[in-house]
Amino acid sequence: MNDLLFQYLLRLGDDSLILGQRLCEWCGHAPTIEVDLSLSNLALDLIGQATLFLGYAGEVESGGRDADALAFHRDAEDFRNCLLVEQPNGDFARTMARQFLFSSYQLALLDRLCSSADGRIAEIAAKAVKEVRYHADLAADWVVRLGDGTAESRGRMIEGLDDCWRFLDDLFAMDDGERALAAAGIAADKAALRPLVQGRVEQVLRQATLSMPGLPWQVTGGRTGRHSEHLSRLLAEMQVLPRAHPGARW
Amino acid sequence: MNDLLFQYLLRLGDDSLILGQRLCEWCGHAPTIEVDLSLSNLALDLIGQATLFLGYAGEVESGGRDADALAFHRDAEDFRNCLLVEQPNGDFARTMARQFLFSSYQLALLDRLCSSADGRIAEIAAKAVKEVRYHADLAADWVVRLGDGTAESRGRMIEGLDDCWRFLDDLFAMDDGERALAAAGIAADKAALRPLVQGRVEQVLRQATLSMPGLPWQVTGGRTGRHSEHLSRLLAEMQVLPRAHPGARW
Amino acid sequence: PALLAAFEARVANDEFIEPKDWMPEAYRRTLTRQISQHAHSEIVGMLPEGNWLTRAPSLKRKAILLAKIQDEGGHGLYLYCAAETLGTSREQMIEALHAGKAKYSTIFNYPTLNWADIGAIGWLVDGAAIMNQVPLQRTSYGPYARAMVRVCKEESFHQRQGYDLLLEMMKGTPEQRAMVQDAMNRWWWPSLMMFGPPDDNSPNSAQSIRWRIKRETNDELRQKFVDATVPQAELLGITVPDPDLQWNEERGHYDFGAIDWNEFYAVVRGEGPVARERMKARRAAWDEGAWVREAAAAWEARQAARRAAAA
Amino acid sequence: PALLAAFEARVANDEFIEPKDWMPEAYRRTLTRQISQHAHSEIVGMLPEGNWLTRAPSLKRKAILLAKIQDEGGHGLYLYCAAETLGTSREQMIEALHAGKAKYSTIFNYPTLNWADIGAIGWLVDGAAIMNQVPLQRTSYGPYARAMVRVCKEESFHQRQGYDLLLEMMKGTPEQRAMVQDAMNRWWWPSLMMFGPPDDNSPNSAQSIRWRIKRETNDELRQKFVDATVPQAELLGITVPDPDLQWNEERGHYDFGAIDWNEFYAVVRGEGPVARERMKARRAAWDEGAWVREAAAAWEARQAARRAAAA
Repeated sequence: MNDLLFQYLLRLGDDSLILGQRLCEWCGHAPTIEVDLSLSNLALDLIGQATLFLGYAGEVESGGRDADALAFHRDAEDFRNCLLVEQPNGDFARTMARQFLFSSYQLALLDRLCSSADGRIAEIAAKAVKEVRYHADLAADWVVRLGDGTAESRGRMIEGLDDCWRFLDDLFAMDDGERALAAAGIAADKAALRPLVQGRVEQVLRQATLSMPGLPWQVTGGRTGRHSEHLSRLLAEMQVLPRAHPGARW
Repeated sequence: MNDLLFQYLLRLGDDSLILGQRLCEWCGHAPTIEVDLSLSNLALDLIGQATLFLGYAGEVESGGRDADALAFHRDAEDFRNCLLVEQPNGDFARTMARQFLFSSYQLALLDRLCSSADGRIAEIAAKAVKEVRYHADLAADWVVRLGDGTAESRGRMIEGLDDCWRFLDDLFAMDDGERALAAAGIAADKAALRPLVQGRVEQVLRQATLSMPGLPWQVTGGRTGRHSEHLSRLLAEMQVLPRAHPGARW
Repeated sequence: PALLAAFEARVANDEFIEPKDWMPEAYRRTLTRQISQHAHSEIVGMLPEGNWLTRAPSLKRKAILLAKIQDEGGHGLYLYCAAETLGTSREQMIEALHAGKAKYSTIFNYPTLNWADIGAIGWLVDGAAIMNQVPLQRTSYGPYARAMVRVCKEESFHQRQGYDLLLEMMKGTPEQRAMVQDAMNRWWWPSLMMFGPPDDNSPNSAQSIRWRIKRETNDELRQKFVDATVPQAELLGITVPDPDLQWNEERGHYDFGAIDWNEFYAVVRGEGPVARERMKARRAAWDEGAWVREAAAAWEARQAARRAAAA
Repeated sequence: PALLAAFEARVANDEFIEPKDWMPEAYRRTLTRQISQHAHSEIVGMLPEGNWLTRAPSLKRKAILLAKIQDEGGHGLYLYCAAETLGTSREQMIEALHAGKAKYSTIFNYPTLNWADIGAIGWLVDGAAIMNQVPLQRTSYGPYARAMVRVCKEESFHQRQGYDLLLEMMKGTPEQRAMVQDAMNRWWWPSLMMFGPPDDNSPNSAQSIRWRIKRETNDELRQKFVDATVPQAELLGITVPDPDLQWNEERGHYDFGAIDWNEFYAVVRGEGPVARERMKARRAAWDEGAWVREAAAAWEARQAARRAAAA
């Protein structure tokens, strides 16, 4: 069970870590100072969540790895984040489309994990769910504003959503291990979450005067370490110092 | 003298390595297939020169480091390339402006090094000078074509040259060590090369119907390891595998 | 009809058809589609390998990979030239690709995820390409056949280099060996799909074979590839990710498991894992390079005018 | 003239001038320039640190740096607001920056080359900024003075964090210690330049001091900074890159070497080592974000119209 729990915590922590890292790339380059600050806020929350989940993962593993070791000394194929969060920022519409889908999912997930049978998970989720409620609202606001803004912003938002739509199955993917954890009341049953998330997404898209894209061929594999070409590049940048100076403390 | 020679060989090798690496970034993304192939050609030549110069540097150092160790296991501050070659590609005009200035410089340098008192340097230079003559001609052709092409290409070429013009002093910078090597007939006296290069550059710009930009405040430091913000990012990407897998052979 | 009969007779006689010769419109159309598709594959195929070029782990490997990708660009170039002899310009072909009207090999819609993928592409993808292309050296259209001679020679070289890269990695650390197996796991099935749909679902095959545009069926070539590749995998010391794979003494061939044709058709539809990225990259290169092509053309025109004025 | 006299009396009496109060045009202009320049510095100052945000070597350091840059954005925001109370809009100020008409602190035209630079910026650059800004908490213009109270509090916190980062690195590997020394070598002189030209070449100082827009001269502040910082460098165990630096018992201050004012004026002219990059990055962010701002404005307008129609 411990290895299943470890894997599950990696999935939770890596999602937050990788999306937080992506949002860091916006820093200093956003369309307005206000947007810059709100993206930093999201990134800070996500890095904080990653620190808690990966820290706990390290404890469960009991192999002497802490959150930093897990964040900075694993190769791409050992990361367990979903494909959606590792996708490049693209323009602001694409970033918000990605954020909207991920935060809507994460909100439903954490909401459920607040009553996890694992006390530590429940505790982290209780803290994080408040943050993520704000993320989901903020991203939804932008989906509406851009979708129902100008012709250009609408086109970009449609394109942004289109870019993300291939990765929905991957977001909700569960393996037998995770199902076992869900049966034990530790993990959430993602299949049960999906209609909830879908309902929320439909509602916001309606408000944005956008229609739900059809589901194209789905790309999956994030949860088992089969990522896109983007993750290894993201990691090369993120991990460069700890890799170049093994053993150094910062 | 050996350490001076080692440092000098790093300067020669790193220039070729870093510019070759930059040109690799174009691969598959150039304006035409023909251009793609010619940029690959340049990159191949430069990587080859780097292999020879750094290989010889490793021998001179006699510390057990070969060309790969020098290329993949040094930090940015240990690189000795000029600032010009590490600048980002920008658009094709900027890439060609950079190439034109560097190849014009490198051609004059290698031409001189063909008669270096150090036999190995003379040998490598004799091979490389033929390649670089082609590079310099190719880049000059593009400077002319873009400078004297359309209004847009002209504007871009002017901007590209402007971007590079801050780095000319750095290109020709010499320290006491290099002056000692030059006095011994091993290195080239870059101060003596400068008017030659300048004459060639002026001639091509005239042909391109462009005027010589004035010399703005010069940024220097490449030869002593004070680089721009770009080099450490370039190296993070280039070195990622050898850094993540120390000791592995490929 | 007399022309057609003469044409068919020449083809049946294994003579080469040349650009100025009369040919049926359907032959011209089919060949143009096939050659341009092949050219597109070479050009799009530069991208998955280019993804690791800046991260090649040694100077030697970087140079080898660079030269290889350059060869692919070269193949693309003379395949476009061969197709142009049939009356369609390179620009038209490229625009058809970018508009999603022309296809390219499904294999290049899969991502390259670790350095061993570079070896796997050489070994498996170029290997499969060679199986497809060797017979085309004797195809009925002269310019295409001659292009294929050069392409096949270089591809064989690439295949050996790819295999060599993997051999070297298999001698390395456990992580390196795991990379090789991981690459095999991801590239095996897509490589089998490179031979196209099964024969009972391959509508154009019969006519193409009659016209010597194709000389063996998809399933025949696929079987050849499996038979040649499995022993090489054993030599490497990696596992073929197919539990149903086994030698069939009676057939004198390997039996292998069912291919996921749903995936294949999705990829053909343009929904492959990285299809969007590949097309975006190609369109961006083309669109962002427009001003360069225009400048070069303007400059050439001005030079020509000057020469004319001077004459 | 009566207004002017009353104004001068209030300022001399250390009272705050508020947005609605009468003020001389030159006062308004000087303040607008100074506050907007300060706001621009905060925003441009996000870039050199942002350069290492994606490469921060631990999760804790990444979070600290992110929060710090966020604070700077926040400072920029309320400084723009303070400047707007003087009658210039944020857009106008930003456009002046992008057109090269408005300045920002010379220090942000230097590159960040290793992780210790993040510590050095906190310690030296924020340290110098605090020296400049602490007196401004009592400046004559109310909104500016109040903004400075908050800014100074946060900057002090950043300075301690920066110093702490360097202390941690000095406890580390030889490479880490070398990075700290290297950062010191590169940031020391530009930090001294942050206080502006020497007093005998600082044209606006006298009036600014009379108006309490400035409360100490450049050279006074620079000396204060040197006196405060040298002992901190000793505590860290690094060398100040100035052979002429020594304690002057008689003056009760450190003597220090000559500043390269040629470099300073080149940087002021916009020719600093990374000035082009900084301005390109800011312009790109602004230009590429135009469609977002337009969309938000269009949506707001439509909502307002709907609300009006519903009322």
